[in-house]
Amino acid sequence: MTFLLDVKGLNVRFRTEFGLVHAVNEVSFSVSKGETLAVVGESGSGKSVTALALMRLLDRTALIDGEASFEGVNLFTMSEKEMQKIRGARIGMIFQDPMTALNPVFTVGDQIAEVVLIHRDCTKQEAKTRAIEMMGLVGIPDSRRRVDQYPHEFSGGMRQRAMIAMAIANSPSLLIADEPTTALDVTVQAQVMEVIRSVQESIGLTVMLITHDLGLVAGFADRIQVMYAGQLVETAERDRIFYETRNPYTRALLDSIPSQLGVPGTELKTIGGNPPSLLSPPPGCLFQPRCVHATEDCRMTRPELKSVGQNHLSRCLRSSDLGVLR
Amino acid sequence: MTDLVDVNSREGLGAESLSFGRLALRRFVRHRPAIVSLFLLILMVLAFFFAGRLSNFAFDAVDVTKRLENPSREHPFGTDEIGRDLFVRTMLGGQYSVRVALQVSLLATAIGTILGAIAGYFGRWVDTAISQMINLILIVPALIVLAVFAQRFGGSPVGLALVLSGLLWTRIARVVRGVVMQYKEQEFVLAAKAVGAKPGRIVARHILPNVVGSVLVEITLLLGTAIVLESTLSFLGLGVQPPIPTLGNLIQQSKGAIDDAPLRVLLPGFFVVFFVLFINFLGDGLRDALDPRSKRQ
Amino acid sequence: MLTYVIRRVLSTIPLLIGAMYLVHVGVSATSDPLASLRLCLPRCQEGYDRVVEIYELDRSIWVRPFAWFGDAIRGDFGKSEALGEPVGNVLLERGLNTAMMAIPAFLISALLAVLLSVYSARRQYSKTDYVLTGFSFLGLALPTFFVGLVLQVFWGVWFPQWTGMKPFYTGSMRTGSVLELLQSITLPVLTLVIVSVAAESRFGRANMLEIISSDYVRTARAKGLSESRVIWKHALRNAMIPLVTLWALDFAALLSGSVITETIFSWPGLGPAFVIALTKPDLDLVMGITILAAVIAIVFNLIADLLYGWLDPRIRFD
Amino acid sequence: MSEPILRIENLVTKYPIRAGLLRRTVGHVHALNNVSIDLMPKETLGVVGESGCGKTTLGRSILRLVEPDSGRVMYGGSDVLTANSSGLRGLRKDLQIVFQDPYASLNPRLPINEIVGEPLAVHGVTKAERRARVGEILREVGLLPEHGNRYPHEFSGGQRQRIGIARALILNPSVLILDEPVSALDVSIQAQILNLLRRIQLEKQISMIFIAHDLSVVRHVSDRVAVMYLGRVVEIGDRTSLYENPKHPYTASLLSAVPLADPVTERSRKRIVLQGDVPSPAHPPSGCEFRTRCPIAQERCVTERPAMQSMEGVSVACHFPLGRDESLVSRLNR
Amino acid sequence: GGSDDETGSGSSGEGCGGSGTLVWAHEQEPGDLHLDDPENGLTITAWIRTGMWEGLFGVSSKTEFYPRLLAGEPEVVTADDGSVTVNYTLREGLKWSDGDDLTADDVKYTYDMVMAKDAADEYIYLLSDRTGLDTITAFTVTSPTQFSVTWSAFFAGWKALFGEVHPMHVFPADPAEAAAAENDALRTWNQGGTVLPSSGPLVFSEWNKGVSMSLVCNPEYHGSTSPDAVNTGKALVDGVQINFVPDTDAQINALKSGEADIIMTQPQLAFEEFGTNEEFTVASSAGPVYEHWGLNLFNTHLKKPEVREALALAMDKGDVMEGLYTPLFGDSLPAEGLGNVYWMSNQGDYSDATTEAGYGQGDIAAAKAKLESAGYVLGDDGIYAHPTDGVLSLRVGTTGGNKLRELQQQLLQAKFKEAGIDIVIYNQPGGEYWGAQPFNEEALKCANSGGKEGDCNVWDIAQFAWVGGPWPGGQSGVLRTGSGNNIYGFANAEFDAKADECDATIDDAERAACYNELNLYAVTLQKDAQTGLFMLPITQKPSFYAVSATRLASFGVAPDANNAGPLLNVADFKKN
Ligand SMILES: Nc1ncnc2c1ncn2[C@@H]1O[C@H](COP(=O)(O)OP(=O)(O)OP(=O)(O)O)[C@@H](O)[C@H]1O
Ligand SMILES: Nc1ncnc2c1ncn2[C@@H]1O[C@H](COP(=O)(O)OP(=O)(O)OP(=O)(O)O)[C@@H](O)[C@H]1O
Ligand SMILES: [Mg+2]
Ligand SMILES: [Mg+2]
Repeated sequence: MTFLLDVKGLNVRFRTEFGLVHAVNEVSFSVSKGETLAVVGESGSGKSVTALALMRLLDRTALIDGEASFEGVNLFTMSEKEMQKIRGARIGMIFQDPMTALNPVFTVGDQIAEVVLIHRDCTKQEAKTRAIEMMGLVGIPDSRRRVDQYPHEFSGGMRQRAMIAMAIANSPSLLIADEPTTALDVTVQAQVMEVIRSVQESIGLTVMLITHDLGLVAGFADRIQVMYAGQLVETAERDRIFYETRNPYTRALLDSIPSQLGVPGTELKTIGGNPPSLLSPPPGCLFQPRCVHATEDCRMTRPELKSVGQNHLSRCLRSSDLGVLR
Repeated sequence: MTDLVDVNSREGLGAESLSFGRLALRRFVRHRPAIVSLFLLILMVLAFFFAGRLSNFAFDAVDVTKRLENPSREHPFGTDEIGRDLFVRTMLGGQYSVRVALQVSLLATAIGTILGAIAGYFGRWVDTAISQMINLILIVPALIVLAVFAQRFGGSPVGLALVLSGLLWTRIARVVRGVVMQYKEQEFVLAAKAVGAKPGRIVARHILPNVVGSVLVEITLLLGTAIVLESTLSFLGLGVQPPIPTLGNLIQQSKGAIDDAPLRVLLPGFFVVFFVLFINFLGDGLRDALDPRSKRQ
Repeated sequence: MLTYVIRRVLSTIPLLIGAMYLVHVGVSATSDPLASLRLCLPRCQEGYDRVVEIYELDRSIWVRPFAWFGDAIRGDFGKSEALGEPVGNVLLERGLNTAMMAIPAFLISALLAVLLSVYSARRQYSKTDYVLTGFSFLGLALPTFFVGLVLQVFWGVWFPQWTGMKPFYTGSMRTGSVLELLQSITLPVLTLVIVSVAAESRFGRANMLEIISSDYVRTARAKGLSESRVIWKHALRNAMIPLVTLWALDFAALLSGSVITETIFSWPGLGPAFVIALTKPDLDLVMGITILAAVIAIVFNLIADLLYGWLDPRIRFD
Repeated sequence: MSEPILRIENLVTKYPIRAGLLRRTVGHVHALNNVSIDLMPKETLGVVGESGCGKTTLGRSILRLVEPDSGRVMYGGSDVLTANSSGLRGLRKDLQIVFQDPYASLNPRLPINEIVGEPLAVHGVTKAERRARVGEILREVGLLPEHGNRYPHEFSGGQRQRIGIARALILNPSVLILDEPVSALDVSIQAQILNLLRRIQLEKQISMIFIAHDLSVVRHVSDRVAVMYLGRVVEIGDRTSLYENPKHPYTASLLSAVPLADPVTERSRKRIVLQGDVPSPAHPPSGCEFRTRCPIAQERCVTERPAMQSMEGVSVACHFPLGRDESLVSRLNR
Repeated sequence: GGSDDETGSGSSGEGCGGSGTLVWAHEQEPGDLHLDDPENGLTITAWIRTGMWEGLFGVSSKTEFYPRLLAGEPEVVTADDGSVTVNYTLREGLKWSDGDDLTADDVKYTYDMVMAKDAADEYIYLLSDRTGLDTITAFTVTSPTQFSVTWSAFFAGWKALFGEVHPMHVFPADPAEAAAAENDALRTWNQGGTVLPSSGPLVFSEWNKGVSMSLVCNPEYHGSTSPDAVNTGKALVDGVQINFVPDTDAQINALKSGEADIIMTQPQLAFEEFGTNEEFTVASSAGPVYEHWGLNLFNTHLKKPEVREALALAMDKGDVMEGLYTPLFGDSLPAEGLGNVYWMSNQGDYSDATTEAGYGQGDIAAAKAKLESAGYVLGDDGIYAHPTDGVLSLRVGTTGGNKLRELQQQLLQAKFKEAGIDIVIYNQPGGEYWGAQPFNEEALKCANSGGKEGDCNVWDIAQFAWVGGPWPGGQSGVLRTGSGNNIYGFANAEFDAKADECDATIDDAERAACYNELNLYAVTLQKDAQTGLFMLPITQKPSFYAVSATRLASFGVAPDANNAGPLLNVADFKKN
């Protein structure tokens, strides 16, 4: 099977005034064409850094190593010029905060048309026409008028739609959506997810959806990948993650959600403590201090990502002896 | 309860507790240009205040038989037109310049902080009144203000400091006003209000300490500006009157000699330029240290 | 937007009047137009009386400004006693000379400031950044008169001594030919540029740094734009917004005469006229120059605001 | 039924919009429009609504951190809104608030002792006593007394929120207003805080107004829930009836938009995606504010603002409320 | 002077110039060519006019009158009624630059215009002042070169009158109209579009405001009779361009960089360098401006004669001269400085009462003794203090910004410190000083009331520069009781009577002796032991030129005692 994106051994470290921050450690994963991969994890678990590393958009303090082959080329070894041809053309990306992600001084139309203009051989007029078309596609009403408006004249949801329009204007094969709805209200979140879904269907997009909201991916993702402290801890088909997780962290995460299906007013299950420091990660399992299943062994031995079923990997020393966690 | 408290696992921090100030200090210490500048500044100021005492000459001891001498062992910086020792005069000049600059920054900071904080915190007509006052000072050309007031009061170092602060407080006031306006909407200020704290307490405990950073940076700029302005005023004949030396009037007095006795101009000039240069580096370091977003490697 | 302009202009009128009043009183209180005449009394009784009459010195200094206002409102700004011409003419002639120097100086330093701040910001904490920072701090530390005199000695005395060539005039405005004008304008413009580019590029660098790390610049990169397009199109336009205010103020200050530079290079602009007016004292000319400077300051502040609004569509004027 | 501990009656809070030559006020953002809510002793009242609907303004108006324009906030027989400054200070002992942003709500320059002890200092408690009480309260919120010497930046978001809660609790208030206390936190941390709040409520018998935009969280902690839209309460009632059988189409669509962490349910759900954005509160629509996005709006909704009406233990402001066991989907399919 | 032969030879019509334009960099620019500002009267406007309009008498570098337009010394006749008539004869062949003859009628015209009724109110101050002219009872023109003037009583300053003669032929005949026309013409140096004709070596050419003014040589010039002129008496340069360079250091740079040929700025350090540099020539001389300290007679300390005398004794003019002036100016100034408030040290009738009294020589011991005799006790800080009047600290003030003067003050300050007198330099720039201090209303009230009213401690000591002239009587008015200029508070009826007598004395030698006696009141306690000695003369201010030796072949300028600027002696300039 060939993958659209195949990441092997990705490490990202940041040089900071306090020392090296190990933001992403030995992350390997792959995305097949047409599928929706969700990356979930708590804040600081390295979701965004992974995405930005793939796009090579991290600043100069980041040290990246690993391999990322996308459509058969290694993203990390190509020149900056070649990378520019991929960004916005082959891979589109949308960000968390639609309020700040659009340049306030250019019209929305200009910003969408620009991405068309630089990647395609077309006139300004054609680019603008394309922009209007894309705005229509993502459900911005009255796009002919709104194409000339500035971002501040758009609501948050509309801005995120504009971002999507921009990201897919060149019909990329991969869309990386980094928490596209976190800043939005539920009703608008529903709208935006709807847009992504329909766009995905209409142009056959592969989507890598980054989020911390497990609820959001329940109805959306094909495959889910859980990150913790810069590591991939579990990856599997969606339902397996929800119903047959083999990883204590995933389990704890699922349990801590006050669900509408749960009993209100009861004590929630929590994950005690805080994620570990990424500056000097302790030996052993990184989740061990917070894990209810931890043993002495977990403190000393760093677990590997192991296959625990079909297309199901989990990083836990006790994966096999704990079985499916409920 | 099951909550597990583990403070020591927080990112990047050991058991040692660091206040915001200490953290900033740590960042500052890593700013090499700023630290070097601070060190040199201290050396310079020490020299200004003590080196003059090593000399056998008084700053105003005239000896017309020793006019315009070149640097020698006896007179390390040479002598001036009426035979006064330039080393002592330069050191004392530095002392007066630094004093003027310090007084200016102290006074301007006090006025600017108080008025800026009042304007920013109370808003409405108080703000309008103070802002208009600031605008008033800003639209009148600085030189008029300086010329008018320096003529009358600028002859003594203290008078000059008063005049300069009267002009320069606006900058601080604007900065403070901006920061206060930004902070007074902050939730921690609302929190203080919510527990019934009075405005005085809120401003003094919650707002002003947060203004310190920006003001500190402004003060360094102010110090530099004051020293440069002092010398510019001397150029126009409005500065401190003789025989009291300041770096400014020392340069002014010898600027004509730049062609044939460049050292005479360059020595006091050196002190002005490097003092301001170091002050600026210091300010830069402070700004970086106090900026939470700073990303220095 | 028109209402905004009107509101701004209207709101500055009391300010302007207040400023004029204070300057009038301040200058009256601290200077004595009769100084030299007193020394030649009783021979100069008539001149003395005349000066008393011109400046209404027999009235309290608190009411004197009103007479001046009265005339000023009718467009009569008085006559410059020092320069022997109506104040209006002086302002026009001198103002044009000042502008001749201020405009190129402004344009060059603005351009340089942009280039330097972009360069410095993109290579933050690099050696070049440190060197540029050092130079701009040096620019901030050098008193203008010092820069001016050094340039003058260098190009007027030392360079000709070494090379036998004298490419620039070191004083006086010469307008005989374009070449002469260039030769005489270069050094004063250079002085102004050295002094103002420092502050502008520092400010620009700080802005640029902030913007380079903003979300929308990341978005621009994610679109696959080349680095230069990201910087020169997306970042710069935003970085210019706060710079515009600084520029407007700097330019206003330049236009109201750079006293030091013009004096050193004997440039017949508003700066030296102002010094003459102050030392004379020539109250009407002081007032004229002040009002011009204040109006320029107000106008350029307004222009800055409007430019701000033009550059930043989030700002709306109503 | 007992007397409410806090009665909010017809609360109106407007923010002026200034424009024109003289910066005259040309209009108002009606952040709160005739909001009336009763808070019962020991109950937790959840307030939900989309961004900008006036939740924060409500919380702050109650404490007069913003000045309401009209209405009453009755507490212990007196009106908070007309209290003089010393009276207000007394009332603020009893009414406390926890803020949304755990980063912005703690003064970065002060150690935790000072932050948490400030309410005591303001109310004239001696230093020694303050120390003891702070240590105690820190322990209660799950921190250690020795943490008191540390500074806010040394704490994680969840811990900071605990500190904010400690500050609000130290005066032993009887009403606690929580303005989105968990929305800035990760789920795992959020659960810790929710548990803490639950325990505090049980132990201290405090009445709470819990503001949030996350319906699941509100459901988890609240006894009663108020749903706000554009500065008005559109539906208020006890949790079970409101969640199981929403009457207001807005409540119903809000609930339907919330994703559920259960793929099976998710797959079978019929979701109603509201169209459009929330209108600007400066120019609210005529009649029923929700009509522009309401899937079941009719002529009448344009002209006539629906009044609050009680039905089945719930109050709802809608001309065409959903009936018992009627869902929005079924209404639409009808 | 070598030019005496030229006198009267009337070598008119012969070409002038030929050696290029002389560039003079100067800090001041005139407002116009009026003498309306008394300050201008001393400086740039007067300097420019000196090169263009000659008068009956000129003033030499020795501060003596010499016949300029006159063929020789005129004849003075005294009548029985006390009236005095002077018979003047003009040089032959005098011409205006436009070729018209300059005749006695031009002199009469100048007088009529100044005296015209309307002009008195409106314009007269623009042209000159009327003192001395207003006592003229008759003005008779007897031939184109001869005229006589009668005064009702002798006017001591008669030679100073008609310092300029104006060209009648370009102005209206009616004196009042003429005054109006001149008033306008002087704004632009133009009369109806044509340049005003000159009688001096230069003609106005062009004025580029703010930048420069150009003058060209007068082809009709009749030659200079100045005893200081060394060549033919005709301008050798084609013209003079005055570049207005406000900053003195910029002037020096201009000279060094070849953008100027001559500067006459206030003495700077650089002048010593010029003096030793072969490329430059410097010249200096004692000018007619002299510096002195004026004492406030009602100041707490200064009202004690002993204190004033102690100041006079401690004053060290030699220090100033040798320490400061000699290195800068060489021996061209008298080393002992000035000692008379009526005469300058380079004038023949000068008597130095100060030195005679033992003042001005830095006699520290004597000064201390004087102070102690007045009850002052030396404090620990080395400064005297009076048991009731406090520390002997005196402020000396002047208009700041004059570097030489400031150095002088600092020198003296150091000297006085040795004598236990604390001197605080209290200068204020611009026009501020006079009004704020000596001429402060309260201070004047004190002076005029003999210390009974007003505030007597507004100022202590003022450093002044009086402008002297060949006619010494000018200052007598100032010191008279109640004169508006008498800031010292000096009031002495005996002095006033003596001053009247001096002013009316015709014989030069007698008059000088009389003024020398008046001087004793001002600078010693000899004549008035209580209120005498209220002026401490210091020195004459030097006039100073630096020129580029490489660009000027001959540089014959004697820095003129008239302080008239380089244009007076433009005849002596020759460009390489
Ligand atoms: N430029 C940087 N310099 C230093 N550390 C960084 C940098 N960017 C990210 N990090 C660190 O890397 C870690 C991972 O960050 P990342 O942004 O990928 O988290 P995330 O999973 O996207 O979280 P969130 O849900 O908050 O967006 C964090 O601990 C963060 O502090
Ligand atoms: N200081 C203010 N001036 C003007 N308008 C304001 C101000 N504060 C809030 N508003 C407006 O009032 C309305 C209600 O705001 P509020 O903050 O109460 O909403 P919220 O429900 O808390 O929203 P969020 O979920 O975003 O916190 C919004 O439209 C907001 O824009
Ligand atoms: Mg992220
Ligand atoms: Mg809110």
